[in-house]
Amino acid sequence: MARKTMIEAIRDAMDVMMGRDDDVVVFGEDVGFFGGVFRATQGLQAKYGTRRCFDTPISELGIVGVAVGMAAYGLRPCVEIQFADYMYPAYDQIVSEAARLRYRSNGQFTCPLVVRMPTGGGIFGGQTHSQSPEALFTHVCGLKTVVPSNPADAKGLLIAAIEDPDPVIFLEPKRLYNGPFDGHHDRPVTPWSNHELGEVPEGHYVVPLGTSAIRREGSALTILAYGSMVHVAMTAAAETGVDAEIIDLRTLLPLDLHAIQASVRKTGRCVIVHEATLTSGFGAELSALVQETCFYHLEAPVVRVAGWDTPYPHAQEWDYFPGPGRVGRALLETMAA
Amino acid sequence: MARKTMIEAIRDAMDVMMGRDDDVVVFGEDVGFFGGVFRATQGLQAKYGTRRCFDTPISELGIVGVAVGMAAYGLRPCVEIQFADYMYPAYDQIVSEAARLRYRSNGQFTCPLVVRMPTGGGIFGGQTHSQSPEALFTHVCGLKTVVPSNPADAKGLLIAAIEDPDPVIFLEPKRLYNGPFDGHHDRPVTPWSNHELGEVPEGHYVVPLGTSAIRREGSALTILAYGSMVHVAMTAAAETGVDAEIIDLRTLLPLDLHAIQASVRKTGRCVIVHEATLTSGFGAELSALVQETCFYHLEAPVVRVAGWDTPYPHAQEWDYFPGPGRVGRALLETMAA
Amino acid sequence: MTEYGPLKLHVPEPAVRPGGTPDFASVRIPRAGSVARPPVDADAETIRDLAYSIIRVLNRDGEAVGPWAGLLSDEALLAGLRDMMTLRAFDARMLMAQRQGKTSFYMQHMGEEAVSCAFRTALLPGDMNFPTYRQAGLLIAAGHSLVDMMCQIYSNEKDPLKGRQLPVLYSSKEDGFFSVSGNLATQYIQAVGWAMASAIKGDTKIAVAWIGDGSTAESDFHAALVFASTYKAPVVLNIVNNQWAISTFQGIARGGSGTFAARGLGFGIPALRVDGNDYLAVHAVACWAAERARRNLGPTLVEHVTYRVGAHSTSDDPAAYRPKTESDAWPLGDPVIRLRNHLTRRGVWSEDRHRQTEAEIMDTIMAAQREAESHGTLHAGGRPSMRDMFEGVYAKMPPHLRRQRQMAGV
Amino acid sequence: MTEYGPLKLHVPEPAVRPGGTPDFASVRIPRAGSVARPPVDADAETIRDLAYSIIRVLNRDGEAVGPWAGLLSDEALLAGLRDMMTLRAFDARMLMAQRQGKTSFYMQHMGEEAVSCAFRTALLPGDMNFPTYRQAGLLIAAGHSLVDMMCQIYSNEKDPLKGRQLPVLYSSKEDGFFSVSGNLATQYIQAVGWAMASAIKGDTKIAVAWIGDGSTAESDFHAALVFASTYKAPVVLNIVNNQWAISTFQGIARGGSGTFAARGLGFGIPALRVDGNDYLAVHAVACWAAERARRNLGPTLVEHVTYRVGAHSTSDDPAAYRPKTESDAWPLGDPVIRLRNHLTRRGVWSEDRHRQTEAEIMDTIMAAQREAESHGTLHAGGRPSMRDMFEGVYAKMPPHLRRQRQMAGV
Ligand SMILES: Cc1ncc(C[n+]2csc(CCOP(=O)(O)OP(=O)(O)O)c2C)c(N)n1
Ligand SMILES: Cc1ncc(C[n+]2csc(CCOP(=O)(O)OP(=O)(O)O)c2C)c(N)n1
Ligand SMILES: [Mg+2]
Ligand SMILES: [Mg+2]
Repeated sequence: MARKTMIEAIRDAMDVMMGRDDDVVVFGEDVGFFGGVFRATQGLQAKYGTRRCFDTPISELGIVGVAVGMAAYGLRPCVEIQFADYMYPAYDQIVSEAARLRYRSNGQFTCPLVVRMPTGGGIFGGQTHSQSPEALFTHVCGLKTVVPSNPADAKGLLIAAIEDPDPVIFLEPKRLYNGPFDGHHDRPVTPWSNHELGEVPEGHYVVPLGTSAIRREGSALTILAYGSMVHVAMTAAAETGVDAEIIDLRTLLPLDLHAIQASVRKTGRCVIVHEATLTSGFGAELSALVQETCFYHLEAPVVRVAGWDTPYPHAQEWDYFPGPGRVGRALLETMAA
Repeated sequence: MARKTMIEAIRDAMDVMMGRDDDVVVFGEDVGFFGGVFRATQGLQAKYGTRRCFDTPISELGIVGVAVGMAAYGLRPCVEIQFADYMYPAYDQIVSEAARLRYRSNGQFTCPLVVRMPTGGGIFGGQTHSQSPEALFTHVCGLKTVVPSNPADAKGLLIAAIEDPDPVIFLEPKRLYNGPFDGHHDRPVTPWSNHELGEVPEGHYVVPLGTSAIRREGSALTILAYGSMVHVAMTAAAETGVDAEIIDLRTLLPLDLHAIQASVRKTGRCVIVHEATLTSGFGAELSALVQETCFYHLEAPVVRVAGWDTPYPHAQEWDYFPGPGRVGRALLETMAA
Repeated sequence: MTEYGPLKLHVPEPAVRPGGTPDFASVRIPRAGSVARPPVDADAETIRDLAYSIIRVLNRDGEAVGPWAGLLSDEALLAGLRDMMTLRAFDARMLMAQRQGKTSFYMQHMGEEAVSCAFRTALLPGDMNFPTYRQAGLLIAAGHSLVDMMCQIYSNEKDPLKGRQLPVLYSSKEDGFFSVSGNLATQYIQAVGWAMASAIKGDTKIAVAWIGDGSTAESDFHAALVFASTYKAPVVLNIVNNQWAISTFQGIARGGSGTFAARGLGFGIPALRVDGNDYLAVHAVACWAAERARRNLGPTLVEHVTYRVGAHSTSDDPAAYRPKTESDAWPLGDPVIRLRNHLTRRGVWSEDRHRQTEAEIMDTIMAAQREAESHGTLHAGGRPSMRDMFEGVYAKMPPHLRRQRQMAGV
Repeated sequence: MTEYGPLKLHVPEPAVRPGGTPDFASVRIPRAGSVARPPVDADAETIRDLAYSIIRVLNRDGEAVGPWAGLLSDEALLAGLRDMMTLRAFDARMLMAQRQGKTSFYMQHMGEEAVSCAFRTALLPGDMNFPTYRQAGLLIAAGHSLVDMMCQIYSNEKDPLKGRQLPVLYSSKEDGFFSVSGNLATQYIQAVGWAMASAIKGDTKIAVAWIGDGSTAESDFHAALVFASTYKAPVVLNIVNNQWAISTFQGIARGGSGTFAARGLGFGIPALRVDGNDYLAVHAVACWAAERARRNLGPTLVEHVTYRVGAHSTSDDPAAYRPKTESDAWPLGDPVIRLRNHLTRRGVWSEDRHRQTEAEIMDTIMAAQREAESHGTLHAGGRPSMRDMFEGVYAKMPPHLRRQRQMAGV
């Protein structure tokens, strides 16, 4: 085992799978020779050749469109969209094609495809390098949606995604690439090498899609979070002293509803945190599910803390980002309710 | 006043606005000479000329993309996407451009644009002529989303949408074009000429965006619905005898939260109905909001009745459509809870 | 600077509208046999003129002439005629079935039968078509089960797609027919990806993409040309220009370019136009383009010039947007009659044989229809189950769908 | 059928990679003055060769030659040189400001200054550019306030865009500069729509669209060509081919076509290539294309052949993907030096004047910078408010946003 950054873990997952399975191919904008703008694919072209890892024209539609065709052929493409903010041109191919191919052809054609994309803010990327569009995928039946929060999970989940027989949207919180950023932007970030979840097993292993992880056990309140918000939640719990149970969802769809239910029934309180804009965000679905399945156990309203319903601004980045301050206040209010 | 079908009411709204304002232009696939596959624009080209109403190439991206440019110029385009299922190629222009132009240019450029599209099933259109993608718009800040349930509203809302200074997504439940279809597919549908909301005022009038309407007053339970589901809900209430208050949301964003809150605080119970797939549908947002704002008044879990999380099937259309049977069961269960 | 007058929006209009007299005088039709046949490895730059002409083999007298002629045996041609006649009869029966309420929707091929029927004969086992809704000839020429096709149209209990798809949106992996999408054009770029996959694996299979004239305006068309051009994908990119896109004449999609084939020129992709109502010409061009793909020479763009004689679908009436007699005026004639005349001229066909074959085909189709209907039609008899609706969204049903299926009581 | 060998995926590669010796031998550069200048109403078919050549005015000796020369006065040329020098100095200062942590991000124009600076001079008040992030020369040549530009870059309290946008994504309705989107290519089709609107209203304003070589692969590019071709929109469609798209060489987007301009041929749109490092040539071609638009003759596609000398942005280092000295080998030289040489040759410029002007410009820019910084930089001093973050999502703030603003306590 070795400590790895999240980017290294993601690269490792692709490397392992390209080594094991000749049908795994990797491509996207700047992904080949350069190794991707975040360097997730660095070295893969040199190791596996241009046939397995290559640069594409700047057409997200084209990237996903050819990937659907390749997947139908029998390959397992794992493609990169440079920023999640640029996935919209590919949205039709994802929603109307990748997600529905198995169903509409009654299984004659399938689409084992992974679409990786960096998400979230915190790098002063402004409104077009900061988005978290997960809810636009969870509404689409036929897709699975994954958001890792640390290197160890990222590798195991990405391997599971590549091996999955159906299309998987793999969202990478870019602010976590180098460390477990908790929203305290004015403090240095611990590198992954100092974090236990930076410990990434060698070789092939899987974190099954649809399983969550409890990051902190607690009895007073349940926090549902994923991606960077897991670390924000950990910090908020520590700073407020609220004995929160923190569930890292890892996969949004399929969702580990059992774990959520068990926790909320125990604590009676629930706070949901995400970085995406509030309205119709994935938090709405979580809130509805918690309320539907734990109604008689709830002692306080289920609360959502999320990005505001504005585009992600450049200068006001830290006013927008739902950091430990805002999450902490929600914890205290929910405890007081 | 005259009785009109919903298609006639929609056409009337465009006609009124084209007559009043030379900047209103109407275009889309088959929209010009033919008058649209649902005939919503019939006669407009003959009346206002090809300069104001014309056919476009089959490119939803192009239709919305040129409309954004025209709106920035100062026109008020009201464009048609032939079926909501075909809006995905235009999604980038809607989300990344139309919705954000005012914000990112600090109001230097704006986008008074209406995108009309027929939604919903019930016409044996299969998975690509039946979708209800409203939640994909309500998650996008900068957009307004409207779903009329009858001719009188459709005209007033569409006029309000065309006059609105910001982009409006106007979703037309196609199964309502000719009558208030309630989900009883085995019975003949009352034509709008026999329905009071088929009474469409002449000339210019507005139904303000963001206002809901109570279709049935009741004290036992609140039903939140929009589009065709309003009529399904009316029927379910009548058939079960549950004294439901039925709120026709009309505008999903901005949402008339006051009316919802007032009703649910009164009844203590809430059932949400929509035709779109359940997970991450707009019902999730409604459920979350009801729970957040009425928690201490709720006597039973807020329940969602929605399309299943599968593509809209062709043969099993009536198994998929959330008709009065399914809604009625939810009413009775919620009353019993 | 000088003064400029007011600008004016140009909106293309068809030559005639309902009530007018059809006129195709502006459509330039070169003589059969007059277009050269370059070697398959010819440089795209040297054959740009093929994008502005029309490759034709059958002349007015029913003779096969010129450098693109001579590729097909009597038997192959007789089979081709039978395929086209079968497709036409199949359409007629299914159109009627739709009118009788046995299904919700149908789309016919009238006038365009040669395109898909002839193209299919240039393909090898393993090749894959990415068709639109108007290429059922690919299935018929492949000998696909008519009963299966009808069961799909009826969405009945034997529907291979379990009632999930709109009628005519067939899928047959076995017969090299990719699942048709209800969304236009999306399959065009997928075909390129499939072809790239074949090249990545070092296989020999090629892909064939299909799109309508109107749909070339969609983004996927551009993406397909970009990717095919960059990676020299072994794919044939077909455009079926049947002059109409529902109510919209082809000038709206084509704009100021002379032809749709010309779209390929900016990508360095060899682009050919072919008489789509000429079985022999379509076959010859298909072989040429497929040969390029198989020899790793890259993509070819083919515009099939034809005419949609019928309505767009059972949902529209063309009399609202074009003269009723426009199809009679179409200068490239009818593909069935033209091949029939050629076979007669070749001495292997006669009025009698034709009538007899027609009757045989009708028998076959009626028998297939009886069998299909024994498994149900859309509103009567056997139907796919509600369970089928929940299956197949994923390989393995996730918990939330299992819960929903339980709620639905199935 | 014969036996076929295994297929192979073709992936284009640049001639050299880091460590190699730069070599542009394969780039065909026609002699200055050698390309004909057709009348603006020439039929697109008759001028197809312009899509494969390069229009050039300045020759090696700094003379302006050929049919595209002679349009600009000494004064105009001197102003042009000053614009380019200003842009270059502005870039240098802002690049340094970014390195000093005064903002998050910057993108420079080094080597491409002539393209936007010269093009701007062909436009009239009311015309609208739909630029990418690499056309700040349009603002500078329009005399736009440098302070405002810097305040946008610093996202400070005087930022005209209130801190909402990434640096360099300017917007100026007044100076005909449409709000730059962070999403590539989206503005290309909007430009066509804006131009159509002008035609619908019978106005005289034209639109100018801008896109990078790499971004021509996006769908919006296709949509723009389709709509511009169909409605003959009064728009100039510019492609700035600076050879690179971040780390990706232009061969990946261009594929098998000879040039990017060639993309226009399939749409019947006149397509020209111009030496993008030649101020006079860019100006002449811009006038020609704008004239076509103003005379209702429709769209023109212009490929500006240039070279991105600097990094893509402050986020990358080109040494990782191309030889360090590649820019020195670029055969079209440096636009500032070339115009300077021409002016010297014309006898209106000197070494001294150049140095003096450089110093003046630097003074102006430093003064602007001081003023801008007095209003704050990204992490220090005045900044846009949190209220600004909630404003302007809609014309009128809807209730849910008011609630959120209250929750945020502002
Ligand atoms: C993305 C998308 N947009 C619109 C439609 C609606 N539609 C179905 S067929 C059609 C016309 C297609 O014309 P063409 O491509 O010429 O094919 P043809 O029907 O003539 O074979 C349209 C607009 C669709 N199915 N998908
Ligand atoms: C839709 C979209 N996809 C990807 C990106 C990321 N991106 C930003 S610039 C760039 C390269 C653009 O290259 P080119 O069009 O040649 O313009 P240049 O930078 O050379 O001026 C890429 C891929 C983006 N901004 N938008
Ligand atoms: Mg057509
Ligand atoms: Mg470039």
